[in-house]
Amino acid sequence: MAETVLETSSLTMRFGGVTACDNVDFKLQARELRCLIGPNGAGKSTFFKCVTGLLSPTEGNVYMRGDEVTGWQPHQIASLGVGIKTQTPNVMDSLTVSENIWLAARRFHSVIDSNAKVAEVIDRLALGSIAKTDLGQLAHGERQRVELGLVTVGDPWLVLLDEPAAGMSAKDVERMTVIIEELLTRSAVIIVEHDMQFIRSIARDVTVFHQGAVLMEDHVDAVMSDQTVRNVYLGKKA
Amino acid sequence: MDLSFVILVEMLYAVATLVLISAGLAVVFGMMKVINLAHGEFMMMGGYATITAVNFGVNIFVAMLIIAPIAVGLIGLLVERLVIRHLYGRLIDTMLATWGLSLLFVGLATMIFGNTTTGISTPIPGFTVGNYQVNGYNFFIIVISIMLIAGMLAVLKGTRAGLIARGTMQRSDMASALGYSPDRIYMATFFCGSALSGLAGAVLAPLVGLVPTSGVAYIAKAFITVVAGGPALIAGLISSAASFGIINQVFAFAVSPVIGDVALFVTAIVLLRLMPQGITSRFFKGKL
Amino acid sequence: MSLNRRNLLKSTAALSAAAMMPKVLMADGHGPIKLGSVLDTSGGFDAYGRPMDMAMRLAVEEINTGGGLLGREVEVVAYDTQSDMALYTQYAQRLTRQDQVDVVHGGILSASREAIRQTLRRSETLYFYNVLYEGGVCDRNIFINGVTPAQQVEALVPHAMANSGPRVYVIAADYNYGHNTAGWIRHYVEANGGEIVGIDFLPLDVNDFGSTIASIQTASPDLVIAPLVGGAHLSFFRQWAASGMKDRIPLASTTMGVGNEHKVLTPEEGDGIMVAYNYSQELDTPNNTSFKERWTAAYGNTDDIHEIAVSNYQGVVTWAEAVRQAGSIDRMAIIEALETGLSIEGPAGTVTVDPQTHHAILDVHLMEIRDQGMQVIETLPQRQPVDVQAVCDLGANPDDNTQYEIEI
Amino acid sequence: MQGSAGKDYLTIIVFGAALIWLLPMVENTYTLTILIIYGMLGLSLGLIWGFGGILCFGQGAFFGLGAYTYAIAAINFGESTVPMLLAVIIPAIFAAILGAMMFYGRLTEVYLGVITLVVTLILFKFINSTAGPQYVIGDARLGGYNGIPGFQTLNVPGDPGAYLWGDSYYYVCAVALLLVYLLVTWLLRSSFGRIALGIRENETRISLMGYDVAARKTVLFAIGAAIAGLAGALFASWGEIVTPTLFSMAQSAEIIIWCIVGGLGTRFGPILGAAGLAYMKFLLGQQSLVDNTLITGLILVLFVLFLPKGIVPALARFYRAVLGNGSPGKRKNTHRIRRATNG
Repeated sequence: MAETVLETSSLTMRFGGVTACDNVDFKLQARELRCLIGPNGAGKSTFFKCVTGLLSPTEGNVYMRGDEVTGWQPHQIASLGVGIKTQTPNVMDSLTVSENIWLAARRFHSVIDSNAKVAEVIDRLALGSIAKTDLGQLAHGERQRVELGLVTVGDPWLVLLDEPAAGMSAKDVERMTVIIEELLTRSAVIIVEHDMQFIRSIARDVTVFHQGAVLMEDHVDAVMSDQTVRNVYLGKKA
Repeated sequence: MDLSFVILVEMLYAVATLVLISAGLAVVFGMMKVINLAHGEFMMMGGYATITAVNFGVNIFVAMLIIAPIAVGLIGLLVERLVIRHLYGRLIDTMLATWGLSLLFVGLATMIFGNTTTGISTPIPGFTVGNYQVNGYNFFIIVISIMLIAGMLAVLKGTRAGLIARGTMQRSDMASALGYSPDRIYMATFFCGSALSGLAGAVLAPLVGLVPTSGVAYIAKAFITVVAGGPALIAGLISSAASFGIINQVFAFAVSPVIGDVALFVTAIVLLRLMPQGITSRFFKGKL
Repeated sequence: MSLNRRNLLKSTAALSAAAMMPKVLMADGHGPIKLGSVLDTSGGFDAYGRPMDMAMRLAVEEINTGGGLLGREVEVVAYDTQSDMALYTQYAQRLTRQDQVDVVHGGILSASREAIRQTLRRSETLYFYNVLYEGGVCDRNIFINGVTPAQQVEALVPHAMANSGPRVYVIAADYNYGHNTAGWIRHYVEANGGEIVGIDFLPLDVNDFGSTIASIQTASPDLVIAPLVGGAHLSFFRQWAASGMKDRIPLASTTMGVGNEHKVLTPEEGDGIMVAYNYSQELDTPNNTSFKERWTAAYGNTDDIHEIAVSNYQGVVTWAEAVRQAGSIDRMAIIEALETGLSIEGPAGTVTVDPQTHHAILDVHLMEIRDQGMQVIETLPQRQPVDVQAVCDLGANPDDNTQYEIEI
Repeated sequence: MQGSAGKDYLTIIVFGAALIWLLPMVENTYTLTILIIYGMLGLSLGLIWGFGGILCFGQGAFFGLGAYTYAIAAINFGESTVPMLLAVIIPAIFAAILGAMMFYGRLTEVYLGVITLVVTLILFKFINSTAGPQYVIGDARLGGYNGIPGFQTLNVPGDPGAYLWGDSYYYVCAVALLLVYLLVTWLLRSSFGRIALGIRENETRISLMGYDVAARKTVLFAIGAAIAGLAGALFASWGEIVTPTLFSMAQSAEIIIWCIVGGLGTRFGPILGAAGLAYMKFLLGQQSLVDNTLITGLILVLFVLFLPKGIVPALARFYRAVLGNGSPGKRKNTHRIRRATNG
């Protein structure tokens, strides 16, 4: 029986009269991969923000490795050893790739170890040729890859990715899949995603959001064939 | 009893003054997300336009309500074409450039008009309430402010231009999507904003002595009022002007005018700490 | 109303051209005597500073036309301090070290005077501060010829109270000058059997007097005395008139008109305000008439002449007279000449140096503002600076170097 | 990168020493001293704005606070060592409190500007209205509008009779600026400085990495204030008077203009901008043809429009275009030159 690394109980977030996240109970085991899907406005991004501390939930609790972290700031959550990638690319455009990664490494390592860590990550993500280039000058796929490097450099035990495959070429997505598979040997991973192709290629368990609440939670194949899900999500999409 | 009436009038007057001095800045900020730090100097120029016109024998009300706004509006148009339009989308840079403009205008006014305090006298006599004399011109300013707000509401709600303006305030890319040239909208907005600044300066000119550096006194208060008001143009203007004006006067009467000003500034800090996006980001959401 | 820049430039050019002429004639190996000047001729205080600069240049031109001093020409070394206190110290250093001037005239605000006074004392450069101020400076290196609060207030208060009544309300500018003057007003009001019913201190940038005017009405005094300073405070007189108070409670002031503010107010706003100064353009004396003619010849009109411009003029004349009497430009010789109780005839009347305080004994004129002019009602000849005399005796303590807060 | 650090410090020291030695041949030391003090003030804002992305509209407040702290303490102690230290510490503490309030409140950009502006205005108003005799700290009257004159100026530590003034004061200030410059250089090379740069570039990302952004900004803000406070104390000792104009909007505005003109994101730019513009103002005081305010304003407008990155980065770019070889060591410095505040 694996340890539970993330748990929410009755997590609720209201904006004025709108309930974006409604009584969500959620559990994630160590080294588990979970995809969150759902139509636009289903509440998956709000859920993501409540968990990562970008938003403070109206009601309910968030636990990480058994400790309550409800309402913590993002930097406090990240300090626990949680890697977070937001929806839009969040990188330092006028710093170089290696400087970006160094900053992330420095949070968990000494200066000397950080330098070593940077070399290791650049090697692992095959970023060697662009290591000294400013991020602002890179293509979208490369920047996404660098951001993934930032997220994983601290050896997190939980990784939260909001739409990692958005706007990527097929080749980039393929590479991303490999990286995620490799991540799973050490961390639990949550992916918020639209791209069904991508989800099919990596996913095992999927949580479907609808109108702020969890509609269903099952293996990806079961979800895909479920009629209700097809109606609310796939049906609309098609 | 008489004193409380006087205090009430002074409070209304303080709120009205804040509305008046902030309106031009608010329009430009609300529509274009540009903080015009030369706003105070636009007011100063409105004052000088009025005084110059009156010295040429123009009726004072014509000078204040027509000549000054148009003159300053045209200066604003010139500024928009020469400077501001190159800086759209760069909030800090526009602030710095308009700051430079404000120094430039102070220098120009000094060279043209000299640094001597000038002014004109108020065209409205004072009147008596019980044992107190009240400055009749205060009422004029209150009335002008109310008309200003009403006018802005009417334009925004009732006209085609207002509709476009509201659209632009919500989404700056809306107007161009609907086929209106953003360039022309910005030009028009800056003209209107400048004209409002000119009007404010003109209307206040008879109360205060005018020197080229007069604008400095207004810009800080106007800036704070607009930013504290938040995204909704008119509701923000009224709500923050009301909070600041009333607090300012309460403390001015209870302690001294200095403490009144300090209380205003402290309130601003507290307000912004509690509501970092301004009053209307929390209340009056979605209003104008 | 406003100063015509082009005229000023033209006349300044003319002045310097005139100053160039005798240079050739007077070349005697000594070179010119250097007069340093630091004044705010731009920035917020230039309404005070620019006419002072014009007056100083006029005085020097007249000295040079009359053959200079000790057979030498007087050369002006002037810096514009741009209403910035930091520039005062900077230019004072430059005047004493680089230009090595023989005397410095200048400084407008008390803060600017205090910024340079020590520098000039340390470098043993004679200093003339020619502005009305709050009093109390006691330093053998400095000579001051502006009226002090006691000289003004002692004359103004009884006169104003006689024209109104014993209950007095004071609204003063919130800085040293205002506080000191308010103290003297209280002293003389009480000495004349009156009573202070309220005192408000207003910072120099306050320009909305609604609440103040209401408080005054609540106290309902017989007289309001307003030592207010600067452009923002001018609004008080306007708002006072606009609320109709002018016809109910008489006003007096110790500062109104120093920078020609009364020419900005309309007759309806300004008429009737009681003031007391050393100078008025309306002063009907041969000296003043001739001074105004010479000023007009140099600058085109008399618009800019005001109290402290005349003080500055009289300061330069006093210094020149002392140089003549000393027969030397040695600092101590000049100081000793001045300490003989030297006096000159200026546009505002006789100005005598008070050896004990290095302040001036001068005529104070009680005046009333009428039709944008200051009509003299009564002249009180040769008033002593009794406030400074009470604390300062340079004869007994020549090394004194303080600005006293005068206990009243 | 580590290897070049020692060489960089050495270069700075050699160039600094050469400038300190050469400048007095061009201009008198008294004027140079104030240019150096303004340079330090410019550097204080250049640090927090150019490298931390914090646009402070009230840097003058810390300058004034340092100057007043020094003046008040000097009157009370009659010796200058403790006052100097206080003049650094008190503005830093004040900034830490103010900064914590702003940064933990997640205020950004304009709102930050408004708060710093308002705090400056409050201080200005307060100091301006302290003319009455009741405003005393120890033996020091605050003096209101007229300020505080007549306090002990800088002396050799421990010997109140040995004043440092004239040429020696110039060398004290120049060495102080050199030390501050080295300190800033060291800070920017340290992890703290590199993270600060990251914060300037992308606050969210840095906080998602697990750094406490608010705490780090607060510390940087306080360091900037400490430097401004030191400049203020040196200014007080130079001018022998402190007045409320130190707290004025105009003073704060000037500091911002220095940074813009000199170049943000560089260490030398703000110093050059400050010294250059202050010297220009000083020279302009000797003419009366054109109003000086007008010229200052015009310069600001023209720079924002045509040279928004400032002189030093422009020169650096020019230098690279003509002579540069684009080696990694060279471009290491260039990415620090970008403006953080646009957009």
